[in-house]
Amino acid sequence: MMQTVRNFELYTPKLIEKREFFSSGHRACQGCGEVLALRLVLKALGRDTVVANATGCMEIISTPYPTTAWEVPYIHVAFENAAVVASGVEAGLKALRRKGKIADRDVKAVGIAGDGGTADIGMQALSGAMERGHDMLFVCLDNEAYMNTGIQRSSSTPFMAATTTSPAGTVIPGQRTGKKNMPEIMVAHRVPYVATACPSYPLDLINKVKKARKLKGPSYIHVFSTCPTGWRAPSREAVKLGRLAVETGVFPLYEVENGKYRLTVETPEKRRSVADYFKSQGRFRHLTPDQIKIFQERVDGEYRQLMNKIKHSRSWQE
Amino acid sequence: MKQKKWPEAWHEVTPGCVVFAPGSASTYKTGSWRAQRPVWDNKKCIKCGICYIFCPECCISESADGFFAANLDYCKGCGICEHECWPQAIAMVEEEV
Amino acid sequence: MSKRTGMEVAIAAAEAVALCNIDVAAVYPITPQSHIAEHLSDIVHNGRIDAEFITVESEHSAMSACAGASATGARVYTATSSQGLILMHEILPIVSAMRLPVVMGNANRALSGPLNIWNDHSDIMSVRDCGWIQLFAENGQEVIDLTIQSFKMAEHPDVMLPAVVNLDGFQLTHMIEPMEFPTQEEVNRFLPERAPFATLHPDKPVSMGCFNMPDIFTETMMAKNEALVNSKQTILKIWDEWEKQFGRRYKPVETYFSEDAETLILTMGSMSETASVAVDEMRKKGKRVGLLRLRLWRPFPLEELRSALKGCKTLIVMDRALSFGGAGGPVGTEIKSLLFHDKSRPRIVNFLMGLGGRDMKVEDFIAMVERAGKKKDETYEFYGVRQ
Amino acid sequence: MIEIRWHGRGGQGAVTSVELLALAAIEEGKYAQGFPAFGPERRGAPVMAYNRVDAQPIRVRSGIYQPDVVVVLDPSLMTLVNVTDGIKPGGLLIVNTAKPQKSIRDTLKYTGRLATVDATHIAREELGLPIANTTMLGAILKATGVLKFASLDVPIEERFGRIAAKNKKALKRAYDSVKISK
Repeated sequence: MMQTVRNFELYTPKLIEKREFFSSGHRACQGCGEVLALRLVLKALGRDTVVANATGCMEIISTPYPTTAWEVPYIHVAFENAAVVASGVEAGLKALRRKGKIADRDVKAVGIAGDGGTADIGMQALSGAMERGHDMLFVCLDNEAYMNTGIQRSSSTPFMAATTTSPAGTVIPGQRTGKKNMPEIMVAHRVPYVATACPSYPLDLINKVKKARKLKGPSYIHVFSTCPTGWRAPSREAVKLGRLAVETGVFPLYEVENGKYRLTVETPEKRRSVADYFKSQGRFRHLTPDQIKIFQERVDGEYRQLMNKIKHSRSWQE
Repeated sequence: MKQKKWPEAWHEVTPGCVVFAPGSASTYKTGSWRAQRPVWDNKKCIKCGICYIFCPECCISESADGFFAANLDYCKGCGICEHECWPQAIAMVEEEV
Repeated sequence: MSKRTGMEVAIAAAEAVALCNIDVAAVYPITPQSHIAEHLSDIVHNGRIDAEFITVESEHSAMSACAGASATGARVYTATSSQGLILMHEILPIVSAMRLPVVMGNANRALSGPLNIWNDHSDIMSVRDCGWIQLFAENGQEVIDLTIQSFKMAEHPDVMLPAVVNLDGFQLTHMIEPMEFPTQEEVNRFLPERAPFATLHPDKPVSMGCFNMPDIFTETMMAKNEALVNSKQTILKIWDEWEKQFGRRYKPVETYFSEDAETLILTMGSMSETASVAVDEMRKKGKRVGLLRLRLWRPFPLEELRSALKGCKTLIVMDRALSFGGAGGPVGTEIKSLLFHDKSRPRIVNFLMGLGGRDMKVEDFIAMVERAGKKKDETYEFYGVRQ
Repeated sequence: MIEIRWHGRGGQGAVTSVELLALAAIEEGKYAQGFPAFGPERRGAPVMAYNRVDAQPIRVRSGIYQPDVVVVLDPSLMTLVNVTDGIKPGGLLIVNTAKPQKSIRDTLKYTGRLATVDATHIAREELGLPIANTTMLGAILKATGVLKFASLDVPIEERFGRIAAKNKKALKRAYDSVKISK
């Protein structure tokens, strides 16, 4: 079954938008999964887009004055406010369009931030923007720690992962808490479209962004973005690690339309062990077999919970 | 001789540091970051484009004959294309010192 | 001359904003600013102006939403006070660095802690160095006039900087008093449509908020400073235009009986009116006392201050904020440093007064002038503090 | 310049009265201020509000400490708050009460000018509510002569819309029935 999915992905690149909206010459690390995700997101969004980006890796690698890697209109203000800057952009464009001061064309405001700019410091602004119902998309490029400042833990860092502020100590083995479930928080805001995605599944990611782009109202996409530098993994495995996260059920790919959950990329019936996913990542290297077992149980539990939602959830429009 | 920077003087700074040239990051050549380069064996290539779609540098493109190649001005040599290439048509080759 | 209308000043501020036909407002409620937010939302919800009113979840987001909206080319307004202002502090220097002409009303209120909702200037002084045009209103009429003027100042192609109109919390915001409103036609004639130099639109993609490496940051800071310093010329020009059209004259430093004064009081904001009554009383007794009111705080009007100080022997700077552990009040400290090289500079006495809503009566101003006359040195002093 | 201090309880509309009085004065071409005692008082708490009225522009922005007129909206405040505090020699105290003036004077140990009116009773009859704030304005106009009676028309109409007529009637009754003594 997995094989068919992979084949499907393999033969689709030629169908994908050729135009790039993020130029070469950006300063991202070798094998950066986040900039790959960003590149695909922008392809799906197309030219009629305004991006409000949070401070972070994608900001720093793209816009050292006087140059920019962005080919769509772009604004960066600060770290914690990408969502509300995007909502300001949306309001500005809406008012100017209504008043005939700009072309009468549909331009989407999109907020983009890393996991810190989404789940931690950016949470309040995001919650406000989603609750107010702006016609905007918010994309979280989640690489599971504060990579820009040197790999410090965030609330999106997985359980027991080692970062520079959750080191693998003799007393405390890395991150003490589990990953915050951002998509669930967004669903609780009754955001009409919430999805998870991963650039290792480019077609799935692009389809979801396009869906969100088309929708009138707020939408949220949480993109799992591998960070070879922060995860202490080989650059060339950036795409593979994303695939493993999905195949192990560590990061399932699903979407929630009006409260109705649906798995968009099937996980193999017998999910791979999390140990396979950990193997090439330095941040999990300290884990003992017992600890890996605990992690596996957590993943199994969360996966079961998700499957329950997929089975039982109903659209609030029904 | 050292090349003149732009903007040089304070009055040359654009108001608000707005950049009016989209995609101008491409003036910076990241190819110098590379220790290994990808080399395509077109005999094995099935022209699927997976290398193109997974390139974080947006530097792999399709030529008129349907084969793919990386723009070495930008390729940082991450090796994703080699790792992801299904028919194993790409090899990473050490850059000459 | 149009008829005087009685109205609460906060409501008048919102009405002035409406006359400017804004496109977007993002305001978070806070005492004593809330009546501005309430009335502005009322204006929008009743379709009196065609604008988006964003009910943000914090002041930080208010300023952030303003930045985003202003970057699209929209005319944008927000209002805040005290804690709200310092919550948006992070975004203030960014907005000015991005040259976004956001206009803000600030209902001056003391900073916590301890919590105090009443009037002083510690809020605005704590964000003094953010690169905004900073104006102080004395009464309701000035709140209307300065609000309308500041859109023109901020959006002027020679300026492109954000502007804040300070109105004393409660003393002005909650005061019902007579004011004259310009008509919509008059405002339309005075205030042109905004013509932004760059906007966020796919027809011409630009990148805003690019970061600076050390090799360019100093030049950028210099450019920003020059823009604010030079904005004074445009501000003066706009005040001339205002006078021509509406007959009311605005100057960076207002003077009252200053020509022959040996002692000058320097105030900001609404207390100046009470101080002017004190000057009248002292003049009646033959004392050569006058009043200076600093209306323009940033850019600082040094030449205007200098010429107003000619012949003055004692300058009493009344600060409604203080720099803890520093050289006194921010205004006193700054004026001392600006006049440091002037050979004929007056003796400068700095009082910290009117903090957190402590009422200042006519007698208090007279008492401060008397105290200044007896004071031997130039150290700062708390006025009216219980010992 | 005439300075007025109002005593009421949060929710009794002292601020509305102050606003109406200021608006009426401005309507008449005079200058006026109307402002509450700035604070966090909630419904039921004793509150104060102020007016200044003058033919000249008003420049003083401090609080009012020596009022020409003190208005007491709620008679129960008289034993709780020192309502006559700072009242000017020759000043006027206006109280909403049904009691005889002697009893007020005794309670407050007050010998100055006094005006009383049973505004609560009038309000209950005319408006169906024991809210005396606008009704009291009638007594003030009569007792102080600070404004023309008709100057309140526009502010009352703008404020109360379809119940403006009832308010005006209550005002007029207070105007006619207020008892003033030296």
